[in-house]
Amino acid sequence: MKRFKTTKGLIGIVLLLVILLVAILGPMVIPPDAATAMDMRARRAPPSLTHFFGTDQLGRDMFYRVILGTRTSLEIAVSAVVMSIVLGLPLGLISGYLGGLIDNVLMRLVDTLLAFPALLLALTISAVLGPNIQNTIIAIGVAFTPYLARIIRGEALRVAQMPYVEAARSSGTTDIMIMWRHVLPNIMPAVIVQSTISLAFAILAEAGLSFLGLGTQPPAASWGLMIQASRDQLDIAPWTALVPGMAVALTVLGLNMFGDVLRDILDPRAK
Amino acid sequence: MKRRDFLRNTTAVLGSGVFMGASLPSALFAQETPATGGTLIWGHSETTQNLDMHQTGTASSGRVLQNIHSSIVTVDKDLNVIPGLCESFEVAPDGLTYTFKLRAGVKFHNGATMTAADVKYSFERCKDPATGAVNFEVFNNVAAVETPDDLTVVIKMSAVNAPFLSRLAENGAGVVMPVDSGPTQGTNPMGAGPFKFVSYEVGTVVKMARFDDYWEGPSYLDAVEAREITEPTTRLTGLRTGELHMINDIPLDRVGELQADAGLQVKTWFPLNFDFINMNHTFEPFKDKRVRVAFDMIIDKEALMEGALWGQGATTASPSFPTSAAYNQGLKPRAQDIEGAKAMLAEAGYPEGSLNIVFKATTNYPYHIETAQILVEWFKMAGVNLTIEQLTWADWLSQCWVDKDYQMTMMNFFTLWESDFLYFSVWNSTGAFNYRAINDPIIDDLTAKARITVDDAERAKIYQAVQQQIWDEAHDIVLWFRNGTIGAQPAVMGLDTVVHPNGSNLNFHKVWLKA
Amino acid sequence: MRALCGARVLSLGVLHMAYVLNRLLSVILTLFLITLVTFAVTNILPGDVAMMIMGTQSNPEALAGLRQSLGLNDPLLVQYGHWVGGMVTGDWGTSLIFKKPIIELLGQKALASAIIVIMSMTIALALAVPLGVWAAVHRDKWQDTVSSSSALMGVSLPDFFWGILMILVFARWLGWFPSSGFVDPSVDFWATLRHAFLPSFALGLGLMAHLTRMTRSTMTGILSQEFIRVARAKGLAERTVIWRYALANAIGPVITIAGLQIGYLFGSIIVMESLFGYTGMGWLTYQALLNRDLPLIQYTVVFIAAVVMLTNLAVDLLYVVIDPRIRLG
Amino acid sequence: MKDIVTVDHLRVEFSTDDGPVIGVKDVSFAIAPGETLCVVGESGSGKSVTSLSLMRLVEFGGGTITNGALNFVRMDGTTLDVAAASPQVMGAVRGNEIGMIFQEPMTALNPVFTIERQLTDGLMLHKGLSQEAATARALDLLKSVRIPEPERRLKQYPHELSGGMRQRVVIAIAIAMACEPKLLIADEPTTALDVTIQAEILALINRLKRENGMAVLFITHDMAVVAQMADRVVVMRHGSIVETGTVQQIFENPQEDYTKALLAAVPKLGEMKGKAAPERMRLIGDEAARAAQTAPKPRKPQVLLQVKNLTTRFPVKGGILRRTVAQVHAVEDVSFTLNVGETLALVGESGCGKSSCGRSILRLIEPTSGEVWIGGRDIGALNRQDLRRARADMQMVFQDPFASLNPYRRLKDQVAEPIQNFGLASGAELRDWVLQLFDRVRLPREFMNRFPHELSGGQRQRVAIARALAVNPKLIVADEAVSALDVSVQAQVLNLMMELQEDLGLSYLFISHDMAVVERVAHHVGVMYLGRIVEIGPRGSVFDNPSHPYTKSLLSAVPIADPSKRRFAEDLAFKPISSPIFPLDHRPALSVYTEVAPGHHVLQA
Repeated sequence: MKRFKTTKGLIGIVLLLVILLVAILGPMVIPPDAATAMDMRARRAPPSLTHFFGTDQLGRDMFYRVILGTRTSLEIAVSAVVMSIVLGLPLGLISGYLGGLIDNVLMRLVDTLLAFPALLLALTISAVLGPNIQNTIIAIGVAFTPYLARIIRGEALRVAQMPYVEAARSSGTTDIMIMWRHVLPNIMPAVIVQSTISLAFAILAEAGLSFLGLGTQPPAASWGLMIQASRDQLDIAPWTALVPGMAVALTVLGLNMFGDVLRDILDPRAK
Repeated sequence: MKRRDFLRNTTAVLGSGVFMGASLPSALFAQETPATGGTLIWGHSETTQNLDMHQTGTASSGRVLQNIHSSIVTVDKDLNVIPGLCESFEVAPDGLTYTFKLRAGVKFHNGATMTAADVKYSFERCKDPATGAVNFEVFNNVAAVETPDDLTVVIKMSAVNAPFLSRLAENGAGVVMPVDSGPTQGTNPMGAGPFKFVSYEVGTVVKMARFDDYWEGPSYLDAVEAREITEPTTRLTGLRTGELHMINDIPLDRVGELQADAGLQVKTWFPLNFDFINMNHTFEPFKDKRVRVAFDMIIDKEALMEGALWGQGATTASPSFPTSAAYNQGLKPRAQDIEGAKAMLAEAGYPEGSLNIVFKATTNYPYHIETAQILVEWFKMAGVNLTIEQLTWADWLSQCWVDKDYQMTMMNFFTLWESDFLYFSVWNSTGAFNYRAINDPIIDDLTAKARITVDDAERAKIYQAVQQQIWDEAHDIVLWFRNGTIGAQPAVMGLDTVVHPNGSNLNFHKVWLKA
Repeated sequence: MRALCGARVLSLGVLHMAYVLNRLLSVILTLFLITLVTFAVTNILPGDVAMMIMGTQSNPEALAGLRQSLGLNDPLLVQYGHWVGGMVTGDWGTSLIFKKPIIELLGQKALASAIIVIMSMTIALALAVPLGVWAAVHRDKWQDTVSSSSALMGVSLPDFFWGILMILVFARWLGWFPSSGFVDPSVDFWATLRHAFLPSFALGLGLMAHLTRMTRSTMTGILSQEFIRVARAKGLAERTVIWRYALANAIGPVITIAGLQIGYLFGSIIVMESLFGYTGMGWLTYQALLNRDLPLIQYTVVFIAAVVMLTNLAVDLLYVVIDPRIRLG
Repeated sequence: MKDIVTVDHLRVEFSTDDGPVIGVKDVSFAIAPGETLCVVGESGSGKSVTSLSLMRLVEFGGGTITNGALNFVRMDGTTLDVAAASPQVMGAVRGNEIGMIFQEPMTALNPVFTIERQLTDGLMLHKGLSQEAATARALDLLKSVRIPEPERRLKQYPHELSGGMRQRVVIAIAIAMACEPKLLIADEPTTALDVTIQAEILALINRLKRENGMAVLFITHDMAVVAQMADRVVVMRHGSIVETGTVQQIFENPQEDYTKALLAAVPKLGEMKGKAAPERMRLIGDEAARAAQTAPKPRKPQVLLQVKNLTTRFPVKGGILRRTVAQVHAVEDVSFTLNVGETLALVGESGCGKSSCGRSILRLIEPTSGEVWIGGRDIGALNRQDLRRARADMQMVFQDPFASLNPYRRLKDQVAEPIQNFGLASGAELRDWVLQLFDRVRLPREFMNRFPHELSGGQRQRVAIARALAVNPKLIVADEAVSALDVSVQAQVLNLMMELQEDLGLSYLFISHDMAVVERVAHHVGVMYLGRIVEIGPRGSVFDNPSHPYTKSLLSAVPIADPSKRRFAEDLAFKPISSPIFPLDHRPALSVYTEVAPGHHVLQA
């Protein structure tokens, strides 16, 4: 079983490494123009030797676009998830560990955010702050925060009742130190798992947002934007969806497999 | 390398612009006797909103309501104003009095017979700011609507308003509603049109049924169901599976594909609208004519049309209705000359790489986004860095249209054949739609002069001069007329009659379904 | 803490009524917060409905007139007061773009959405539960990977991808289902279901991943419990042990997650409803937002929030029915 | 008589991440009808795997029987090799001819099915009974396991039953199929139960065996239970059999060192009779340590901890506004004193309030009223800051050595934490301090950099003790500190605690349910029942002369690790413990005591 798990983890790590390499090296190896260069003779050309992954509606090479889009997509997704962690972690931790009135107030706030449509949030951010990548990250990050806060609160609540927390308290550890030393490390596995899932959602969220004008601005490439652009041509040029779709799928798969391994790495018990 | 290929090839591939053309089956049976009966299921591309003809500014609602209402005057194929609900009209030589003789025995859907009182009611309702009518300014100079008898309407103007009649023939302003029907028009529209309103399920379907007492004779169809399907792929699928008889607005990139399908009819026509690229004249670089002209020179309009519209349009340098007298035949789009543009920009003080322009495009028109993306490539070659910002329709309207907070953008307008409305409101420095803040004394003079010029030929000349001035100064970069498109099952007959001469409205009065 | 457990069992009856009321109170409090936030946010949004109605025909003069007639010029506090007051008294006003009473619009659209929400959730559960159980039974084996990977596929591609795929495959190529539209169930219930199926199926695929995961992890936990060994020691067939004994315990947490997903679902139906010309709450909210129809935005947002929170409450109560350990006394 | 089960060279392997691990190496034994065979061993000895193999349930845990035969004589007289039987045949055997009881009554029943359903589904499956017949049979079964109000129980769900009743239901399920199941396997059936309930269940198993003539395979780690139940005993260790024999042979004349060590580590209730002071356990191989034990220095009694009228109640919330509608009287008017260098044991069954009492003293939970004086300070009156500082004087050791250490921190950091909290040392000084603590609790120094999971339960408990010792406390509250440990490890930890007490003059508040252990370690004993101390006094006095009825029943229920003193032949029924929840206006009577002997107080009824 372990061998199986290790192989799985290895596949995950390899996948992620390849994706990371593509994100980092892609823009160095491939001229940035390659993603936007158009060829009107070859609009929606199916995959071929000249265009490995075919072309889109403007005759742009999908292979170059998907590779040069990697970095943008990952940057957006990772930043948004990091932002949601930065916001959601303290919220959930404090709420779950301290409980009582603070918990009640914070959770009502989280409920409000949860019930508040992400669409309205995105539209407002786009309209008030303007459509660009930073604001896209804010929109996704803020939208994800309540979910994360909820999950972290649940975990913190569970950990706060563990005897080692009681032991720490009885040996005079302050609440802040208990949260830092005891609660935080023990909720990290849940945070990691949630983050890997959130990353996938964040990549796709960008696709949805570019529908509203937020997200990567064309003609720059990102997976989300490419997926969104495939919407009207799925029946005649399925590769326009499948190419970025597979990129997302592989990333998600890699993250998932890696997530399990990462949990094991972080968990001293599994060493 | 690729870019050069792109340029060469798009020009090579270009065909000639498509005028009105219906690809076959229907033409073969055009002589058949129309059959009565059947319900036409129309896949409508947009959502119908408020059903009050006066309050409706959106094309989607207008497209439907066109079948429910009749207008006092309308236009023929050549865009001449002709009588509608009136038998005749007369304009006093001083241009201050209009007299309409109404048709006798015109029935409204509620069974009432139209009288002058209904006309008076409708016009005054539209004029009243409290109604919130979109076209209320058509009646700006109207001092009084008088009804000497049941079939005569006399309109007194406080000042000459040459375009008044044409404006009445346009969307909405000239429709006649029964007295006191105003409050219910929004939910239960009623007029004297060929179809009666049956029901509207918001966002899903508008149902209309034949009005047997229609003054031009009853329609062939028993009923029309306008199903609202905004997603292009879904609409296409509905047509292909036979769930829909007809769809409007075939995505431009799919027209060729459908035309190739022998089992379907495709009808394209132009102009549906014209598009132009706007430069904000308060933005420092665009104050310099050389920059504007250089920008015009960067763009290859034919290639752009092929790229963004998939060839479904025709380039133009004039926004006038192509068959109208005012259309300046002498104007041609500036040819692409990137080196020349570079030189001109350098001369204006903007050497390569020094101009960074934000191009705001609205997601409401996907082909605007495509246009912008193609522009980015050319502008890059000319050393101008163009960045796209996508805006929702609401944001575009508030940022570009109202607040004039943009550098460069593009927009389309339904091609208005009434020149005064077009040139005065869009290019006169005091024009209501001058969102580029253009301030050109020559245009101001010309457009003012046209208003008081009675002779039609003379007026047309003035407007041609306006077009010349717009082109010379490159106030805006006029791109093209875009095609309108309809796709239909072979059984749908009389498709030629569907499109209103103004290019945007659909009327099903003479459409029929072959068994 | 251990002592408290005893207390719980004893006074369950009291606790439960109180629990329900307490939850209701917090729902109302949250709704109030949402009205505030929504009102504030909608008023920050630039642009207004008058502009949207006029479009490129709008000019300052015309806009002013239309705004007047739409009552957009009242002070904000007055508008908020009107709104909340109207909400409570049932006078929800009229949509500015559709000119229809909001209450009527919401009624129609909520019904349409309810159908696909329920249907998609049913489909998602019908797919996710067996898949998750299968994965749990073969934990850490290839079956587990296949299960989680296929569930992940559902979230790796956006909803509209699955929607369009459904349209192409089942409507265009196979012709089994209509490609679009909504039929009122009072007219033809069978047609309602046929029209709702494809969008529901596409939505279900998106929901599946999380549910599969949840089923797997819950089942994994339950399969290691002593009572499963007891069931096996009784000689029950493995089939019975897993699908009856274990699943009966796993279904509660899975349904709780399903309940939480309702909120997420109300986000995804926006795309799916437009795609299938199946106009429900998602579509209505989207139209309201795009057209800056503030009264409609405010009511749709609060309505959806209320539905989401009440659904979660209902799920919690359902849990009580499923799990006798927390049954009403 | 012919043996009903013959286990022949059983070997079980588990495939794990690190390759195959041997669960059972080589085990052979036989059970005759009507005989109770006890398999005894510490955790990891393979005793449970052996029992699961007999049911072929071991496969569901990833195990495989790789060698040996498990011959079982079926009802029709044929012999079946369980190791080679098909799943279908096993389905017919399991539950039908072999019944099994498991350790955890709380989790052994499916929480979402009624008792009736769980009893009848097997009956309907194996016997083809109709629903009515099965229900009738189920009712008979519940009666035969002596559950009160059996009709009502059928319609109830497991959570509505107490632990003891649940275990009776599990036994009913195990014996459901026939009046005489051929074999009953009981895998640690009473480990999780309170002592009085354990006594009842043991008596029940004895009666059923006697009445039905079935064979019982009894798996346990508890030598006292073995002494009470077994006809014959198999001692297992590391997957192999160490020694087999009749119960008398094993207890009176053990042959193997391991068996001797095991027996030595078990405290026998009553063996401390007449001894004034606590005494360390006799550990084989630890004779030197034992010899080193100096005679306890007579101390001048000096009060360290004084508890006066301590009361702790938990609110039961209800109503819309979450008002308190009732109260759990967890600790009710408890008073006692604890002297420097002495151990006071609080004993009682689960829910009696002994843990809450310990926590209330440390103010880990806030007491409702009462005073707690330590070294002249009223703990109850301290503010947050002072309380934090005062906690240096009083530390706690928890029951679960797995849960009381943070899995994500290195041991040295966990031990150092209290020292850092009070700013007592840092840098090299801190390191030395921690080093000394590791030496003190006899843990190798290289363990400092390890994580908790790398240690065994006993080692972890030593770390917990080191952590408690870190700030030189005067009082240690040990809450079931040795309950989760194997018996030999338990003895070692107990010895360590006693050694520390002698060396450092520590006082222990020793909270435990195990009367035999308490008898060994305590100077004074307080018996708790429903939140009150019902009897308190010097250990000898309380054990020799239990005066409160509850103390008496408690002591009578303790199994004694001596086969000559069997106590559970007849059905037993102790008075069930009532609820500690009272309405808000309930005014409990004050605790009034009668002194029956010097320092020996008994609660007046």
